[in-house]
Amino acid sequence: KAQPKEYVVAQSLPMTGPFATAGQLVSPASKMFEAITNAEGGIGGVPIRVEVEDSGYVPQRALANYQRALATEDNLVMYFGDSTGFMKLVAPELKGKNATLMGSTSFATELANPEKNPYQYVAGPTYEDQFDILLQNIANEGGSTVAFIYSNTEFGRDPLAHGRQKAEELGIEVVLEESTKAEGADIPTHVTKLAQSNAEYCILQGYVTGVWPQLIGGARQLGLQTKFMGTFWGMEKLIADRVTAEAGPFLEGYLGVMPYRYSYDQEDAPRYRTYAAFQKEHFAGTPLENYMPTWGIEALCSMEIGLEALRRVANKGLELTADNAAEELAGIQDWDSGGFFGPNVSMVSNKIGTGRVYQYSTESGLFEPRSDWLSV
Amino acid sequence: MGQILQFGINGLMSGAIYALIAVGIVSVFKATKVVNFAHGYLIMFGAYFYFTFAVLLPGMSWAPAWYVSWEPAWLVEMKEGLPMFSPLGAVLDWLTNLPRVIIGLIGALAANAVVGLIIERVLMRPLMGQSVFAMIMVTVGLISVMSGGAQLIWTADANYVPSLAPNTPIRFTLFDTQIFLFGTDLVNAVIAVLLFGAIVAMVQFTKGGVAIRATAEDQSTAYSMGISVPRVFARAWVLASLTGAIAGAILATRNGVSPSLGLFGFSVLAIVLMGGLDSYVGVFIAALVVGVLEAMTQWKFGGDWAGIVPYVAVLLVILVRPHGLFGQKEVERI
Amino acid sequence: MLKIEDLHLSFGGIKALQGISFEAQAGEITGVIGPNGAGKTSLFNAISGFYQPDRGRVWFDGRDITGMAPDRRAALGIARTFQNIALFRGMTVLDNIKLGGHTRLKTGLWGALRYFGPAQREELEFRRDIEERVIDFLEIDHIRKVPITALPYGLQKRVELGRALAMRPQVLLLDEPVAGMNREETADMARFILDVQERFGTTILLVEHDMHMVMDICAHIVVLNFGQQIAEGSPQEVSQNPAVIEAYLGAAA
Amino acid sequence: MLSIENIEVTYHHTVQALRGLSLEVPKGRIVTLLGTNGAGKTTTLKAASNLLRLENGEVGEGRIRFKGEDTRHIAPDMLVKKGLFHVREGRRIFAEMTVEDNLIAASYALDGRPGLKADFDKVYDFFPQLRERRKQIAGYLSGGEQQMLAFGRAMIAQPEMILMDEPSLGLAPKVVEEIFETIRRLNAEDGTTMLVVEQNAGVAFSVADYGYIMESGQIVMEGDVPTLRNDPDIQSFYLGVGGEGNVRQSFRDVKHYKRRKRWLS
Amino acid sequence: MINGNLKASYADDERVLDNSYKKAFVYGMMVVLAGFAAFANDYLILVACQMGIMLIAVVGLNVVIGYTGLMSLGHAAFIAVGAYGVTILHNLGAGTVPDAVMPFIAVPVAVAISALIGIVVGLPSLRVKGLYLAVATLAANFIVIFVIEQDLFAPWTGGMTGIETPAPNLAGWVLDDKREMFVLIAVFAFATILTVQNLFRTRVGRAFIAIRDRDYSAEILGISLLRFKLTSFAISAAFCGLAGALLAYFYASILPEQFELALSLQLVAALIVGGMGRTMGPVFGVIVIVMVPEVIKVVFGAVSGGDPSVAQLRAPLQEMAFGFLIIFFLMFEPLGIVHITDRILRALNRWPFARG
Ligand SMILES: Nc1ncnc2c1ncn2[C@@H]1O[C@H](COP(=O)(O)OP(=O)(O)OP(=O)(O)O)[C@@H](O)[C@H]1O
Ligand SMILES: Nc1ncnc2c1ncn2[C@@H]1O[C@H](COP(=O)(O)OP(=O)(O)OP(=O)(O)O)[C@@H](O)[C@H]1O
Ligand SMILES: [Mg+2]
Ligand SMILES: [Mg+2]
Repeated sequence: KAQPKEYVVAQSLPMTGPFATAGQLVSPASKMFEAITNAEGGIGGVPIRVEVEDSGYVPQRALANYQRALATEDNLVMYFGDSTGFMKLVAPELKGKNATLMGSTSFATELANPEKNPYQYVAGPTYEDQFDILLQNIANEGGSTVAFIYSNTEFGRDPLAHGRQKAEELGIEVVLEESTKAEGADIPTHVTKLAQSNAEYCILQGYVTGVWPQLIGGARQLGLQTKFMGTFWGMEKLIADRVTAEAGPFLEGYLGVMPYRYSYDQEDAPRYRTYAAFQKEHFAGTPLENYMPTWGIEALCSMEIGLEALRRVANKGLELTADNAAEELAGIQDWDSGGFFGPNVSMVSNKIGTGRVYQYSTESGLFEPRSDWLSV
Repeated sequence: MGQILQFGINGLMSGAIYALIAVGIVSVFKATKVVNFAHGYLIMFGAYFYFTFAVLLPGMSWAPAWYVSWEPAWLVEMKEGLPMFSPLGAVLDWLTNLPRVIIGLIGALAANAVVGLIIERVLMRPLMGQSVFAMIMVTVGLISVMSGGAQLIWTADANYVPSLAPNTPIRFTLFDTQIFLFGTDLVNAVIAVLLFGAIVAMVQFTKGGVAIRATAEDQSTAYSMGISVPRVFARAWVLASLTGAIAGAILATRNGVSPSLGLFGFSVLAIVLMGGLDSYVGVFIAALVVGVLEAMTQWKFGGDWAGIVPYVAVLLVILVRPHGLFGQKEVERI
Repeated sequence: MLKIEDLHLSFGGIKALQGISFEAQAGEITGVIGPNGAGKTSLFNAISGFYQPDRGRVWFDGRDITGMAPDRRAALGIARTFQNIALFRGMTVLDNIKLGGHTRLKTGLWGALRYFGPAQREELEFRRDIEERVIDFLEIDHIRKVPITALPYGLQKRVELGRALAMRPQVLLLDEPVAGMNREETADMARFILDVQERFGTTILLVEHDMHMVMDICAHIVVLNFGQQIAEGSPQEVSQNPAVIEAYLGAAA
Repeated sequence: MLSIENIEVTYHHTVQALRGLSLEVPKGRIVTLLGTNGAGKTTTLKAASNLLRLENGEVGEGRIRFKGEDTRHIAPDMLVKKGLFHVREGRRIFAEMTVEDNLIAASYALDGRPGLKADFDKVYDFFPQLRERRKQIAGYLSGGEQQMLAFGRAMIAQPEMILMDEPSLGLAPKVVEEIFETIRRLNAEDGTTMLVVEQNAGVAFSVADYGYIMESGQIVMEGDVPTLRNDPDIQSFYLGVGGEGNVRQSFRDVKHYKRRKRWLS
Repeated sequence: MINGNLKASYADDERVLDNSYKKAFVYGMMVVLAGFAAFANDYLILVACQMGIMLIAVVGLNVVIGYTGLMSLGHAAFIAVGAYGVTILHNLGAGTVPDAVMPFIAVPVAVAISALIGIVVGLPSLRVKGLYLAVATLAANFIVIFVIEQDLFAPWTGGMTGIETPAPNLAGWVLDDKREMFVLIAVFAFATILTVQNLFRTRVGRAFIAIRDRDYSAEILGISLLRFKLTSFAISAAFCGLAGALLAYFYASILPEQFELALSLQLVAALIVGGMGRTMGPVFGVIVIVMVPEVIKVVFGAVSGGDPSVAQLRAPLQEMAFGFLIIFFLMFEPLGIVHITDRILRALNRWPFARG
């Protein structure tokens, strides 16, 4: 059969809406991915084209984008979605000719479920895994009480039940479980409750740009000694820096789990160096010149994994169907990610259960490693 | 017991701010029979203007030093060696920010007033004397226009602003439970209540009151009584946007600035109807009640439940008292 | 036909009606006159079930309807027009008049949703009826499809009468039907009212401040003042009555 | 005082209500404007008091002058303050406000005019019912009481000129006389100029000096009252006298098929 | 007045398509749609389906707002009830009831439930008017969504994470393809419009309008406010429920947030733009409300050429356009698009006798 003249990788990104910052920094990264991939021979010699659509972080819009892509692009080989909501909305649609290999910004536990749908995968540890890593870390540091504060969204609730039981295993007492509005939460009340629970550690889940900084700020002003921890979406340097700049050094000592290296940690990360070179050249004068935000890293990692799977299909000389791709994806073992992750990693039930604890320092404005690479 | 007190106080403090937001809705309604569904977004604009004048502009390269921060020698040396986040530190930080805070507030008031005037002049006045329903639905359309506009101008990311008052924590023990309060929240609440009182006094106890009610009821007849209807309209909207600006600034300091601030408008709308669209007293009470209820729910059930408190409350009240706690008679049918 | 018995009605302090009793003879035009605020409209409201009287009864051909809801009374055949026109401004003349027939039609929700079949048959039957009995009768066939808002006041009054007639009323309450009309239009309206009485033998209660008309067309007149009934009788008697002249007519009579 | 020079009025850019209408109200006089329904009387008054715009109507051709000043660009409220008060058709009281507040609202017309203060007692003396109900919500007043209130507002405003739209609407005969008595008095004592739109030509003529008759947007006849009184058409169509030997014919004798006379056509 | 349609009998006069242009338009539409179903590309079908579903909902909304004059800002709630209704019923019935008959049970039941909830939400309308009602319905919307999201009901509703929906199997015909769904939706859309049209040729419909214009005198005419206000709410809720049911069938899964205030406002906007209280209002309204963002999208793609820094302006602009659309019509064409088409029709009618 004839080789198509190009393969299409389509994305829904929140170019607008609450996570616009993320989307707007990721979309150039996608262009970079396109360029670099094609420079390296595309997929089995066929170049790829990356199409970015705005979703405004509204699942239905993302769904519409996907359906449009399906209807208009004949060689759609990989899709990158931008919310757990979308991934779940679209999952049942991924059947027969409507199926596509699909990564996303989400670490939702449900997505790592090859039986239910083999096409979607998580480019790192699920939120539950991330909670495990954090709780493990607390245990190691000899902590005994923890509070969970989470946004009242499926994103916020995802790992709770699991975290509760894990904490119990580790003999850590969960002294407070507080749900807040995702935006515009009633900070004083939440902080008061935290204060009254006087937990040593507090894990924040389900926030990106809002709420968690105010919570931490409030706690600090009340003079609480609680140590705050976050998961992937609470670990972005740019946000941390902005908070520090606009509201003060609240985040000193803030801890969190992050599956990947930060982009400034490049010695053992050849892939990062490739990116860095490209960024220097093409993104001069933008925030991306010397730094790739965690969101970009995540998207890149997700696409690299998908690409890996697709290339394996191509190398076998098979057609790039979703099913072939899914099969190869599941087969990725002991893979050298080129530096995203410390060690070589494997796809276990469509996720990669590896990550590391970092701590933010307001002076350096950097997240610095606080643990070794942990796998769960 | 102490707990109840703690959350009661928190509730009252947010209730006061609801009241301040509500006053804008009530004022416009009293003068024009228009319920401004977009009031929350007017507030959002107020917040963004505060952010612009207190954070963005000082951040500019050309911003004069005195604007960016105020650091006289004595202040600097007082700061020396203070532990991070000490109460005194909070006060000093606030002093440093004072220029930005003041200019921010002034800027927000001015800019928001302009927005209010534009809305009145361009959207409301042409419909004057014609369909109230149209005016109300126009405000519904405004929701999209304003939230879209805000994203266009300021993008949608959350931002943080300096607080209006020193954020010294207040701690004391009551019924042997620790009570925690934030300095700024207390101050904000006080500001809100004072403003509310002032406005009510202004509208209620002046001959202006009659003109306002006359205008609301029948604009063309009010005209033929020698009442300057456009002026009444304009004043109401300016009043709304000014209170909106303050409320916006306060909300911004509490939750940061983001387009989602606009959503406050809806729960406050519920509060307003619960109190009775045209009754300041009723609305004030409703605001405090809802504030407290929310805090209590927050305490007992958590954030998600707190979210719908206003709506459940308004439904219950309306079923028993169709025109709210203190509402007058029939409202314009739309 | 319609019997009012010691009717009392008050709003807070204001006593709108204090012991009104009279009987409107079947097929006659009974006038109700009195100074402004005497309680005439209130009386009508009490009859059509809008206000509940504090005391007293309303009998509709031998049957006590005092406690009945307004729509039920309408169904019995009590129609009225309003002091200040209460037509449905959003609709055409035809639809307004059709509405009068609401209680006479049977179509239920399901029939209505289906329309074709019984509903349609009923509608067409009803249409024919009002065309002949109301629209032609009131000489408003030329404005059938005209929206109310586009009509001058005088015609609106006539349409309102038409809507009442569409109910096939046995009792018709007219509240100031010729207010704001000039002599000529008044004459027409008077003519129509008389025709209604002659042709359908409807019992009519008429509130009006135009004495010429009242005196000309009423068989019997009741006079109210401050909610009390100060006189009753034939036009001649009433117009001679000094109390009435003092309270109401003034030098004009 | 008020002069209207052949104005054209259209509503919603479609319905033409006035076609080149002109009339003149000299200072200190009472002029009456008669006409069938829909002739355009109310429209004329609304045009004079600049309220048309609020009903999406506009004065195309023509000019309106009040005290020599072109009113086109004077806001309605300013016109009132200059002394031109309009008693609207159909009462138009503020139904949700108390009787007293209705009067207070009218006192806005006084702002900016020197030496005048609202005199509520004068109104209450004139309409005792209103005094009893001063604290009552005006919407609950009876039709006639509302008419009284509307008139009372005009008295409060103490204007130099009143445009009066069907003041007798729905009033008891006695009150009608009284109202027209006051019109006469206001005119005689305060020298208030009046333009009175009436259906009840009889009473209108009893106070007016001069009259206009209009039909479908135009003046079809004018003259001083005595002349009008004796015009046979006026007698049959507005006064209802005529037929055999100038006696008022009973409504019972009126027949449908009586031909309707029209000045035009 | 000269015009193109003089009637021979009352029956003719009562007709809906009372002139050749309307007839032509309606029959034309049917043909066009048939062709569309056959030849349009997948994406157009997709958009058309969304339109059809929205149309049914707006027609329902029109009954309450446009004809009965009861303001509602919460009708998305009924759509939610319909959508979740069928889904839950399907899941409950799975196994016991054969799939081929399931829809014939699930849809009617779900619609009935919506109607019932409609009556409950409508209850305040007996005592509350205008704004109070608007906010009451708005509150109801928030509450319904809240209930759906509650963990307590999550086993049935799927809570916040949403739930998978079934593909309808109409007596063996499985509509798992959007194109097939389109046919189904189009049929239902036509049916609803026709039904409402008929409704307003009878006393029931007239009663609604009477209540809209001034309910107290409606009562004098023997119209029971209680009965008809609730009926009106029930009918419109039922239609929205139907729309919801189709929506559930159309998408492979649904999320609570699909049914939030934004959707309610969209419905109202469509109604305003199209023209309230008119049969064709919803049709035009929905077309505009759905198409305008699509058009902007296309145009923008053309000018921006995929440059992300420009592309990020699109969504806000779309949102603003949506708002301006509402405002524009309220200010310059309050009677909506139908009023424009009316004028055109009138002109056509009189032509060549006179100018419209
Ligand atoms: N709903 C109400 N609330 C309070 N007072 C009322 C109400 N309805 C009527 N009234 C009072 O009752 C009295 C009688 O009113 P009603 O309308 O019956 O007078 P009327 O005889 O119709 O006068 P008119 O000839 O001017 O219409 C009036 O003084 C009025 O103020
Ligand atoms: N707001 C309006 N919109 C459209 N047409 C109007 C409006 N007001 C009046 N008209 C039309 O203008 C014409 C004159 O109306 P107007 O009210 O001035 O007559 P009128 O002489 O006052 O009648 P009446 O004796 O009933 O008061 C009528 O044909 C009427 O239909
Ligand atoms: Mg009366
Ligand atoms: Mg008039």
